[in-house]
Amino acid sequence: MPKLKIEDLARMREEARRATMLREGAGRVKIIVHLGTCGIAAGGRNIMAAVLREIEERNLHDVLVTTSGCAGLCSREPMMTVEVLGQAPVKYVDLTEGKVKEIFAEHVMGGKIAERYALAVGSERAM
Amino acid sequence: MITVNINGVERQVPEGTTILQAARALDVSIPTLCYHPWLKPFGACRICTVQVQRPRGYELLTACNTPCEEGMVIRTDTDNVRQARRVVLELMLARWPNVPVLQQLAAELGVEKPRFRSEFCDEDPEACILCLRCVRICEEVVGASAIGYEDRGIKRRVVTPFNRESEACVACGACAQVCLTHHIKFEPEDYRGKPPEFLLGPNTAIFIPTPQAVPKVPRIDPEACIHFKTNGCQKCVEVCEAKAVNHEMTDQEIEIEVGQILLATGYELFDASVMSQYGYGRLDNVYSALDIERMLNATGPTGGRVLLKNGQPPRAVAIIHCVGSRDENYQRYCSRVCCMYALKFAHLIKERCPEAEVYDFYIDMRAFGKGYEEFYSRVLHEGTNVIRGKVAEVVQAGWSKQDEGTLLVRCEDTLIGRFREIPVDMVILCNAIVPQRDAERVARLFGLSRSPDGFFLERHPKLDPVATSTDGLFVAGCAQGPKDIPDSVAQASAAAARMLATIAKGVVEIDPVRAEINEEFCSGCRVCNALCPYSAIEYLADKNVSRVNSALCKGCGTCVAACPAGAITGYGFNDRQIQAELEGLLAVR
Amino acid sequence: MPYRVHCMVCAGTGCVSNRSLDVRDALEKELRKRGLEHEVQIVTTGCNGFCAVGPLMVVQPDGIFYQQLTTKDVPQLVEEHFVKGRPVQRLMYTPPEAPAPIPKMSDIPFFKHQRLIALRNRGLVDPEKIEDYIARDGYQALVKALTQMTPDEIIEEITRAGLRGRGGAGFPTGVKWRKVREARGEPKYIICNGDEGDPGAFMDRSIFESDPHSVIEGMLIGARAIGARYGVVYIRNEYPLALERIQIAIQQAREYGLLGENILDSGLDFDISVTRGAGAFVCGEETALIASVEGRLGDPRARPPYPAESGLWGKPTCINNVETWANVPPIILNGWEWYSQIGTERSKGTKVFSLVGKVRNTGLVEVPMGITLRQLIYDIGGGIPGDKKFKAVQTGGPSGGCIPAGMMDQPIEYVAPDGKHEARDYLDLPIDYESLTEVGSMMGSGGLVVMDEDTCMVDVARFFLAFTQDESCGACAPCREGTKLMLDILTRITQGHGTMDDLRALEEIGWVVKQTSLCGLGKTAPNPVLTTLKYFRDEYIAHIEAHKCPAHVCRELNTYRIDPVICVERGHGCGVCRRECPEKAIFGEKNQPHRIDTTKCKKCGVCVDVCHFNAVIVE
Amino acid sequence: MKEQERFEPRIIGFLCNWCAYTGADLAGVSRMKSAPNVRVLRLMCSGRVDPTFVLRAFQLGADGVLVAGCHPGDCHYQEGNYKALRRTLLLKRVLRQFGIDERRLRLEWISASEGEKFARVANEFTEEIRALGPLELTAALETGPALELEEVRA
Repeated sequence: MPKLKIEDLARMREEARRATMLREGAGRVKIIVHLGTCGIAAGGRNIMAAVLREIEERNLHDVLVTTSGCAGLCSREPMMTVEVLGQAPVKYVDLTEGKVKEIFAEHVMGGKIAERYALAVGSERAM
Repeated sequence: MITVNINGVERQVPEGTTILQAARALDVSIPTLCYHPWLKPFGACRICTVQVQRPRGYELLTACNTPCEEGMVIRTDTDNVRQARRVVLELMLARWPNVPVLQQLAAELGVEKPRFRSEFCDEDPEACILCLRCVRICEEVVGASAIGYEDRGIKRRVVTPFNRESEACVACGACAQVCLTHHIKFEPEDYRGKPPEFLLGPNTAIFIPTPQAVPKVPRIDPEACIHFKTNGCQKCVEVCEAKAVNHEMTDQEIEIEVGQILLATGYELFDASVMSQYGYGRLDNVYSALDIERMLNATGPTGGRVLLKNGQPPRAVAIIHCVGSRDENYQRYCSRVCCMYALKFAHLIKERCPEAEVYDFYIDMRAFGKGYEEFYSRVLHEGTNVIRGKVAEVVQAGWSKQDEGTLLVRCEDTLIGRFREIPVDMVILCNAIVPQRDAERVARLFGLSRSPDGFFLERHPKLDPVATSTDGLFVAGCAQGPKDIPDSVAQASAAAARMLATIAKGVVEIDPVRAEINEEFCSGCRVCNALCPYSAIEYLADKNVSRVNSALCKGCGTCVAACPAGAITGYGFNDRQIQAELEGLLAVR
Repeated sequence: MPYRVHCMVCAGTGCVSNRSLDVRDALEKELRKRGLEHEVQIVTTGCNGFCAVGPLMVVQPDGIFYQQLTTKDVPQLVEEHFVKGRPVQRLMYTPPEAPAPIPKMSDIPFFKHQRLIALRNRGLVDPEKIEDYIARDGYQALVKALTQMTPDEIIEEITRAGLRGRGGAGFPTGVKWRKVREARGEPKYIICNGDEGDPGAFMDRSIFESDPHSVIEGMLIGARAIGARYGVVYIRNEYPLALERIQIAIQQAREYGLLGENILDSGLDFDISVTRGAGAFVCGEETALIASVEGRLGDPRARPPYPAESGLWGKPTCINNVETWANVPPIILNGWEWYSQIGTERSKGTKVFSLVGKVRNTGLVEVPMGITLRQLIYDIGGGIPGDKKFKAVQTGGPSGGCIPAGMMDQPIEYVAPDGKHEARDYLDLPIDYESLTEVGSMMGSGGLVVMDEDTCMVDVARFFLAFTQDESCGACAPCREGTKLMLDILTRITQGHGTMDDLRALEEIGWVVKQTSLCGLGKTAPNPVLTTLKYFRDEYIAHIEAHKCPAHVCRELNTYRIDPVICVERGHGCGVCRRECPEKAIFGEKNQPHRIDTTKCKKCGVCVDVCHFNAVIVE
Repeated sequence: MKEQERFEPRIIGFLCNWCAYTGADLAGVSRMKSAPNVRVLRLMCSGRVDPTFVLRAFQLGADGVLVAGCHPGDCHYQEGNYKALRRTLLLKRVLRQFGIDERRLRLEWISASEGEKFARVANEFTEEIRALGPLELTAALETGPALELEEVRA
């Protein structure tokens, strides 16, 4: 290891921020992928993978991804809820990997809800 | 300087003084146990506890190692202090009830009966009370660090490493000296090879050899002094006001230009152990004359009392003359002095042990000096048994109880013609007087020859007894032959007179006999230069001739005989004189 | 693939001994089986403090707290929580008398009342990875100290913050640093005292195991402030895991150039060496510790000179406790105002206590100074198990004292911060250095032993005194002889041979040992005895006069009797006790009441243990 | 040979002053009987004995020459006796050339205390010379055997 300079410390801190933010449960956006039995059956795992891929590509570290059980709408699976801090959570239904990409760009990054795929706004509190 | 208040008395003390030192300066008494002026304060016993006022109440501190601070208020006599010291002492008495130093302190502090008894109680009055003064002095002052302590808590003990004899110990006895309870003993075993009873004075490292020592000043014994072993200590340097102690001094060889030398190197006593029949060095209570001289001396090991090895006065003493003198196998000459000091011994032993029997074995009683014969008859009247006969041997008696420890002297009593065996407790041998062991070397050093008995040869036994064949070299006393004190003194005065005479004359006449080189004949071959033992002949390079330095030339004539050119004439013994002598000698048939 | 979940598996000594590492391995295998190993990261952390319910795991970011995990629970846990996202109720912590389990760690009362400064990173960082520490603002305080503050400013910051030594004496750290800085002599040393000899205290161990770098950073800042060239971490050899983690941390710090020459190009040269304690309690005392580091026999020496002027190798040395060093970085980073708001008027900041003894939630807690004993024992500790009555609490380990609960009617005078005099009973006493000393105990390292009615105070006093007596170095007479004599007296009392003037002797000897001993060990050894004598004198008298031990702990004083009614009705004279009694002192037939022959009875208590119907009465 | 005509050898004794001469004196003082044939010539040191003196002595009719000095190491002048030893050994060869029997020249170490030794040497030497008979030097000169150079050098 080369001898550290002060700047190196700062850089390392930034790099590791992602992990620690996650550990402290702090984040700007929270995405919940519903993986109840029906969700999984409907391909929820692929949606989860897609979401994670998006995060990786954009190298985000303030987006929290968790899973939850069945939301009750088995017919519209796979589903996910996107909740930007301070705004009402939005539930998206009948997702495909492509849709996930669009939602990510418009809502997660742009902050504008992708109406066309949204089912309902402001259902149960996720945060 | 800082001001402190001890028991109400204000006092200025230098920075860094401990409370104990300040108190002692005000002669306020504070008891101490593990404190020792030479050692760094350690604070093991806590007996020196005193009370120091604090903003919120008081604090009990140990006086020996707490430095004074500005404005400190100290009380050494409050109830708390007394109670603390008393209970600490009771705790120690619980463990070591019979240690005198603790009992004495208990009496002072008013502790009647110790209330507690520890499970590890040790009744021994000389128990170790773990004050660690010994360990500290060995490390801080002696610098040998030979002892330490092991284990912890109640099981702590002072030991040498691994409880084995420590090589680091320099046997200086410092630990024994500072031990409060004499738990550490120090016996000077066979010190420097001589049996302890014949030590010349105390065996501490710095001492005055004997009260009559000349000069009467202390001397350092490098073998016993710690400084030479561990480079530590030097307490003597600190305490000597005159700052006269200097460990760096060593024997120095001083060269003094002198005109005349008096050889008064004295004699040595014949080693009687060589004559095994007398058992000197083998049997107890067989002493040589010098040993008894030492014992009779008031400052000697026994303070003048005549004692056997077991400390009892003897019931019978045998004095044997001519041990090694007048003897074919050892010294054929008579040592002259033995008879008289033998009688002196008889007289003194009679005086100091009135009921003791004294037997004196002689061949011929030579009471030759002035008043000597009268002394001899007086000693006879005092009841000394005198037996004429050379003692054959001295053996250890002792097959029966009452013979225990006695000696049997076997001899033939020539006056009554019978063989006798006399039981005695002590035997005194009158050893012969023999030349000093290094007489050979000294003689050669001075170019002096020795008489057949080994003593230095005087120029003439009758006409010039104190001079030697070498001018300016004189001899006196036993170095020239056995003699007693009156004769030695007479000779010494004679020699001194002779020397002073020469000095008074102011001029030294040198012998006319010496060599001289005739420079015309000298061919500069330089044979004579290397020849001369006194290198009195120097070579003059410019004149290419040699020349004799008349002051150095002793006139031996060796060069005269060796000169190929016959250029050197020896005054007093020149060639023509010798030729004439030859002619004279051979002229008659 | 970035991780979305971090499983913080506790790897403190407590949990590791409960096989938390097996749980981790099972978890790893299960995740790989379910193909989740790239989404869920497993992190082994230091001790979280709640040792009573180990092995435990916290799932972040959800903050779900799982406890008493076994390898068998792992498949269900992975299935439910990680695959389906449904936390498993069964494995959560349910506080006593609480209706339902509490999922979130922050809501659990044991954690809620705590305030973490020294243990700020516990459970959140992997102690063996410096990156984790750096991620949580690690070494930022050092950067600030090196670049924006002069050594004097650092010392000023610590002084104004009011940080005091956490080793037990509570000496103001700022004052100590200033004295060492101004002392003459080079090089200067700083020492981290991790000897922690008190039985029942394990806060230093926990700090080393969960967050070793905070200690290193604290020492670096101290070195800068004092101008010290070398640092020594003195750690008990009985803490193998902590030793390993501090050595790894030091090695990593050296590799990153945070130890050695010209650290962070600031010109500071500083390095740390580790010295292992040889197991002597007395080596917790600073001068004995120095002797031990120098390789000499660990004996304390007289002071002055204090280590600040002449310590290690005769040079100025600053010795602080592990917890004290761990407090330094947060103070420097957040400033002294933030720190001085926490705690009481005279004792600032927080204190780590090891809550042990007769309390439900035994473990390690870091609480702000000023918290009351009641909060500590009941709110955090979860009260006394087995509905036994709370009797007393012992603070400060063998050097501390016992504080009774039962003195309700004799409240003590308490001066509140606003100067109002209040009457409070002991339990509501805010804990800080001065308050504990006033009631005869002391803060000490922070050991807090809760005792219930089944504890015999005389036996407790004897236990603690036996410890200090055995650990006495034996150099000074009062401690060496005094503790031994007091121990013999106490043993006699517990065997029923005590007399009344034994009590006076205990007080007298106790006073002398406390006043005149050379070092801290001796000065505090009598505290347990003196405080139990002061507050529980009646128990001593019971032992002496009535020859009875109220708590039935001192066996020689107990008498055993079988209740005939219970024996027959409930036990039908089963005879289990008759068979098990080693002395064959119990007689009786089937369905008949059994009887104990008191002459033969050796009072071993086996019958009490084997009887299922509690028919044996102990008086 | 009748009593009075018995050949009385004439022996010259070169005695060193410090040892040999004193030894001789001691012999006298101790009343030891020794042959009067040795006619004593005192020199400061045996080193002073010049080979020519010995030759001169033989020439003047001496039948034997005794040179007596201190024991090696005892010499009052340190090394005189060593020089005498060297010269005597060489001189013995020269005597052979002159046809003089080398036993007529004898070197002895006699210390001041060896009076008895001086007497013994004197008696022995006298008998030895008596056995050799008188030294007719002039006759020997003519008839003496001529020595080869090598023999001299050996």
